[in-house]
Amino acid sequence: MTRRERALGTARTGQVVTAISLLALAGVFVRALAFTPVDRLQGPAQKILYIHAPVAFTSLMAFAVCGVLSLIYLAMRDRRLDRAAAASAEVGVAFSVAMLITGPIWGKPVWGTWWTWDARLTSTLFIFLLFVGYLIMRDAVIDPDQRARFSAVIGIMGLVLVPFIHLTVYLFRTLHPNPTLLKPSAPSMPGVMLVTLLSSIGVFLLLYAGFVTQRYAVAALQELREEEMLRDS
Amino acid sequence: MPVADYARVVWAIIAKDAMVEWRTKTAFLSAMVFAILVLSILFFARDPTAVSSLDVAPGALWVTFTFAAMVGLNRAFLLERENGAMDGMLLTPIPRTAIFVGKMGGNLLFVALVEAISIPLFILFYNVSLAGRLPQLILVTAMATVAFVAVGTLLSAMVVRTRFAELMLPVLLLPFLIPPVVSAVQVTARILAGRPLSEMMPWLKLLAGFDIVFCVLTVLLFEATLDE
Amino acid sequence: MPVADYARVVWAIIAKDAMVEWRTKTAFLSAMVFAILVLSILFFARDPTAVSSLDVAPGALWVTFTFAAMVGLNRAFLLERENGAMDGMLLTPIPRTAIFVGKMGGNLLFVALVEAISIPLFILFYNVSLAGRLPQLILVTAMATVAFVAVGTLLSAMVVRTRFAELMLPVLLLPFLIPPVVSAVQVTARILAGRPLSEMMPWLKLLAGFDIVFCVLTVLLFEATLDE
Amino acid sequence: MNEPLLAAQDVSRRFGYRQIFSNVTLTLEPGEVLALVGPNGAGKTTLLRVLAGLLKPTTGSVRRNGTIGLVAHHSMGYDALTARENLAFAARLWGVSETGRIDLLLDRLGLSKWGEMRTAAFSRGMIQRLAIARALVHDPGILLLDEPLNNLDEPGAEVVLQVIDELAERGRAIVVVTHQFERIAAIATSVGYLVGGSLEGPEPIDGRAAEVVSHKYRSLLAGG
Amino acid sequence: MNEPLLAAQDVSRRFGYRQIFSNVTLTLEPGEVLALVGPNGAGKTTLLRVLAGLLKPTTGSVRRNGTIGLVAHHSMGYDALTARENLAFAARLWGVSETGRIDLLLDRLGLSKWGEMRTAAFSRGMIQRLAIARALVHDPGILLLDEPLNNLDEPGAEVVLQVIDELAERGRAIVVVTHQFERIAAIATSVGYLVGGSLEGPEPIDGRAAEVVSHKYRSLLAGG
Ligand code: HEM
Ligand SMILES: Nc1ncnc2c1ncn2[C@@H]1O[C@H](COP(=O)(O)OP(=O)(O)OP(=O)(O)O)[C@@H](O)[C@H]1O
Ligand SMILES: Nc1ncnc2c1ncn2[C@@H]1O[C@H](COP(=O)(O)OP(=O)(O)OP(=O)(O)O)[C@@H](O)[C@H]1O
Ligand SMILES: [Mg+2]
Ligand SMILES: [Mg+2]
Repeated sequence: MTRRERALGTARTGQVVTAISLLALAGVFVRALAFTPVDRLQGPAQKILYIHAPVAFTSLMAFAVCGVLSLIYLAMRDRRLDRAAAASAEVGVAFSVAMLITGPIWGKPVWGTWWTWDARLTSTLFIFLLFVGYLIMRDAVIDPDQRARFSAVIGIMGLVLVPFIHLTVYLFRTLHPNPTLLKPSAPSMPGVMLVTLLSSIGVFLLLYAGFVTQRYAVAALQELREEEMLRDS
Repeated sequence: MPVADYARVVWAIIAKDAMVEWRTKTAFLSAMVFAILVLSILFFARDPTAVSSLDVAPGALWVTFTFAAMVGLNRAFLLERENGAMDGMLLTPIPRTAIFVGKMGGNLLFVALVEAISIPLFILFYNVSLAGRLPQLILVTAMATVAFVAVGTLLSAMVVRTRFAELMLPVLLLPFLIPPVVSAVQVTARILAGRPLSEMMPWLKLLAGFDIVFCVLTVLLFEATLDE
Repeated sequence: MPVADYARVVWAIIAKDAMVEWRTKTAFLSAMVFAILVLSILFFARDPTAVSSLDVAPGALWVTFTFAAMVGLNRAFLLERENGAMDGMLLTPIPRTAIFVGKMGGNLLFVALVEAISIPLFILFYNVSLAGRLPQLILVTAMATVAFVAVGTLLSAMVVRTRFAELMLPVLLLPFLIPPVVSAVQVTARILAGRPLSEMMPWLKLLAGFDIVFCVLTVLLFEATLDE
Repeated sequence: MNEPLLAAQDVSRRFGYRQIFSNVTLTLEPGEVLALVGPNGAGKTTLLRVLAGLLKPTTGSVRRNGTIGLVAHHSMGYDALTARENLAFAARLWGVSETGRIDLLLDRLGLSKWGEMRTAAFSRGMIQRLAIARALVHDPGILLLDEPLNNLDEPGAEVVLQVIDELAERGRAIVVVTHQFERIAAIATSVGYLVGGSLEGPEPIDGRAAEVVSHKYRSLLAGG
Repeated sequence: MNEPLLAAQDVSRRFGYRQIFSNVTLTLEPGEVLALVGPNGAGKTTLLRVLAGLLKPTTGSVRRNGTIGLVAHHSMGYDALTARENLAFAARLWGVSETGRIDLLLDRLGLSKWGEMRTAAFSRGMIQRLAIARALVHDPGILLLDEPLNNLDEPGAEVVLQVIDELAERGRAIVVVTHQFERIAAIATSVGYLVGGSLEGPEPIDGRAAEVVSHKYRSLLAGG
């Protein structure tokens, strides 16, 4: 199998995974809107949770994946790792945008303000900006090897920075709900809602996988095409 | 390489940077002007009937330091790029980390000088009294400065090689400034208010942790920015 | 030189600067990230128990603008110095003032871009409500920006040409930056506090006078900075 | 047509308190190619910049009856722009209509296949070629070349010599600074020696060989 | 002594997706002076940087048995420092004891009277002389020269040729990139042609004249 065929195969896998997860997403939406009770305190606005929380969780995970892949890249110097790290960062940034849009939409009715400098909001904002910086940097470096090295350095530094930002802004804590899911005691949420939320998270993780696979394949194909152009000239 | 030789090389780089800066004085004067400008903008920006100058003082001080450092960092690596001078260093048998430590030392010197001049100006402008608490202020300043100079030196080493990228240094560096600058502001506010040391401890611990982690990390990562 | 030709040349210079900037493909994004970061550093650089965010808002806005302008100005003339590109312009028969106006136009564009992005973010982050007073804010921003970009462009042009002026730039620049920036801060604070126009008039008059005098003066003086 | 294209009268230039040269007088007639020689640090570049109008002479005056094209030690280009964009910018400043001319120049200087590449990635010789193209963009009346053969390979140097010949034939005036004596006889119609702060000549060199120029130059050096 | 000073094995280098050269193999024996020729943009500077260790080869390997001295297209100096300070800085990084050596080099390269001047005010030729002095400060085992005669006047070029001879005699190895064929026979013991992305040679040139090199080069150009 040629590299081109393999890349095309990867792209197709990505498309299939994406298609499946989009279907599942529709299912989750139906369940969220029609078969999950309306929150007593917040009213229908609370429905945003089923997008907002999964999208937020997935994007943070995407950045973590990018950081870890960067670390491995520096050790092994395999171009594929760089490609995967970049794909993860890009999808993470896209999901972050979704988080940063759904959050304020939710915040306005519930908190009465679009934005507040609470610890979790702020730290996510900075992490988001850090990875926007990562993508800007990638754009500004022409040589692929140099780009990979520089990106890896920023990815690793970002990974290390996250806990520090978290600690820092925690002292400004205010409104945002504390984790209801990932905490030492049992989840504090009605069972029906919890199931909807968990399945939504599952679906978004699948969507993430689909996007990253496709993005990775596109990068591989681009590289191939440029190499072919090189050989022709 | 024996420690004495290592130190000698680091010192040679610092001395060279200091000499270049001394000859031109541009970066230093720009940083000072910027410091004065920021101190006065923030001084005049407050509504004097609502906010006392003492309350905005810690923020003013740290914003000043942060941006002055940015000016210095940017310049330090531009200098090496101008005639490809970095190549001259890379050809020699000195360890890569010595180059990093040397450049970082030069930057520290630069920022420390700007700070040393800003602090009296700040005391004058904002009419704060520091009786006996100056050592504390110097300590926290030193801790925070080391943190952001370490990260800034590494990032400017990369940014400088992406050409036309002066904006990118702030874009990449600012997220890394949040923990040290916020901690420093918090500690400074408590120092100025005469609070006990115990109230500052969590922040100081955070700062110390940041310093240790990032000093080690940046030295380790520097080499990865070089080998082309 | 006919006005149309003059405008064409000015435009060519602005377009070239914009193209160089655009080549990073990220000028806009960088400007945005930059603004957010500066605004938030200033937000966190205050003691939350003592100062409300609204009180530091005008200062934050103007520190952001000043810093952005400094970065932009610096960059714009470094570009001309790098390969002696300025010589290429000076050899052509275009009037010297057109070069100045072109460079100033490029700088204004850059700073205006950062400002256009910063203002909405500023409103969002600092939770200020500007109902109906946005035009006032834009007006004062424009007035102050023109003032310091004009002076900054002239002075940075001097830096490029003569080695001696390198020393003087920041020192000269400071006294010229303080009046427009401080006026702007004062006006902004009053706009945000919803004060009547009459309270801002003295500052606005100062700004307007400064603009007129210095735009004319810098255009006239530019030629003098060139002939060595 | 008998009006000289460029006339420098008793020109001198100082930097700070250092006198670089004084009492330089020269005229350039249409069709003249003046070779300017002199040791490193003699002031050749400085003189060229004075002739171009980029530096004011400390005393004396320069009259120019044509546009200036200058190839200097630095490229005068923008690294972030492509070769074509750099030329287009120069053309717009000179008020020259662009396309045909730029393609022609790129082709002439062997840059056609590099036209769309940012000059940041150019090799030194490619940068030099671009600088030459840039100086020619407005078909200058007076062409000033500061060591134009630097970094050029054989075919590139050949092109420069041809361009000089053509321009001279079309009544332009050219000044070439060079250290390569063996080329001078082939290029120039006159030679000026800038040694010890003053200009000896210009004097015609038609028919005389490189050795003659080189010999005179050495004797001046020894004398100064 | 029979160990080569430098050995490059199957070296290739890409920038982005452009292959600059591939399968370059060469060794430098003590006393060897290799002239490297090739058209503009062929990759000579890139190859020199790979040999110096400033660029990693994309594939292949380079072994060095000596310190590197490099004269590049850029000066590697600091404009704000004087010539002497620039050399002193280089000497300190190389761990060379300074004073005597620096005076010697300044003198050798005709910079004695400019030693205390900031290099910002240097002429191009003076900068080139300083770059050469800098490359010699630690008496390198392998000297890589990228068009070292650029901007140099006759006496300056003479000094460079002498330096090359002396170093070769003392068992150093030298690579010279140049476009001046007429000099090659006088300088070099072997020549390599970098044309069309691969290296032809190196082959000995003792006794052969410039015309031979030039002729072979032209035929390679036509063939590629
Ligand atoms: C304004 C911007 C907002 C941002 C940037 C933001 C960010 C985040 C982030 C980063 C998470 C963490 C996901 C995880 O760690 O698993 C999260 C989860 C969550 N957010 Fe927001 N949020 C915003 C607004 C809101 C608002 C207005 C509400 C509702 C009052 C809200 C409710 C929640 C809930 C309930 C979770 C799930 C908590 C959990 O189970 O861990 N968020 N959000
Ligand atoms: N950083 C870079 N990025 C991309 N391409 C580059 C880079 N540096 C050089 N190149 C390309 O590599 C090729 C070889 O460049 P190099 O400078 O090695 O040529 P050279 O043989 O030294 O030419 P010259 O005689 O003009 O100095 C050129 O085509 C150039 O465009
Ligand atoms: N900006 C300056 N300030 C002070 N001195 C200068 C400046 N520019 C040039 N000089 C001095 O003027 C003298 C002549 O310099 P110039 O560049 O004209 O020499 P040149 O004849 O072109 O030499 P080369 O052959 O090396 O290029 C030199 O000694 C140099 O030090
Ligand atoms: Mg010269
Ligand atoms: Mg080269």
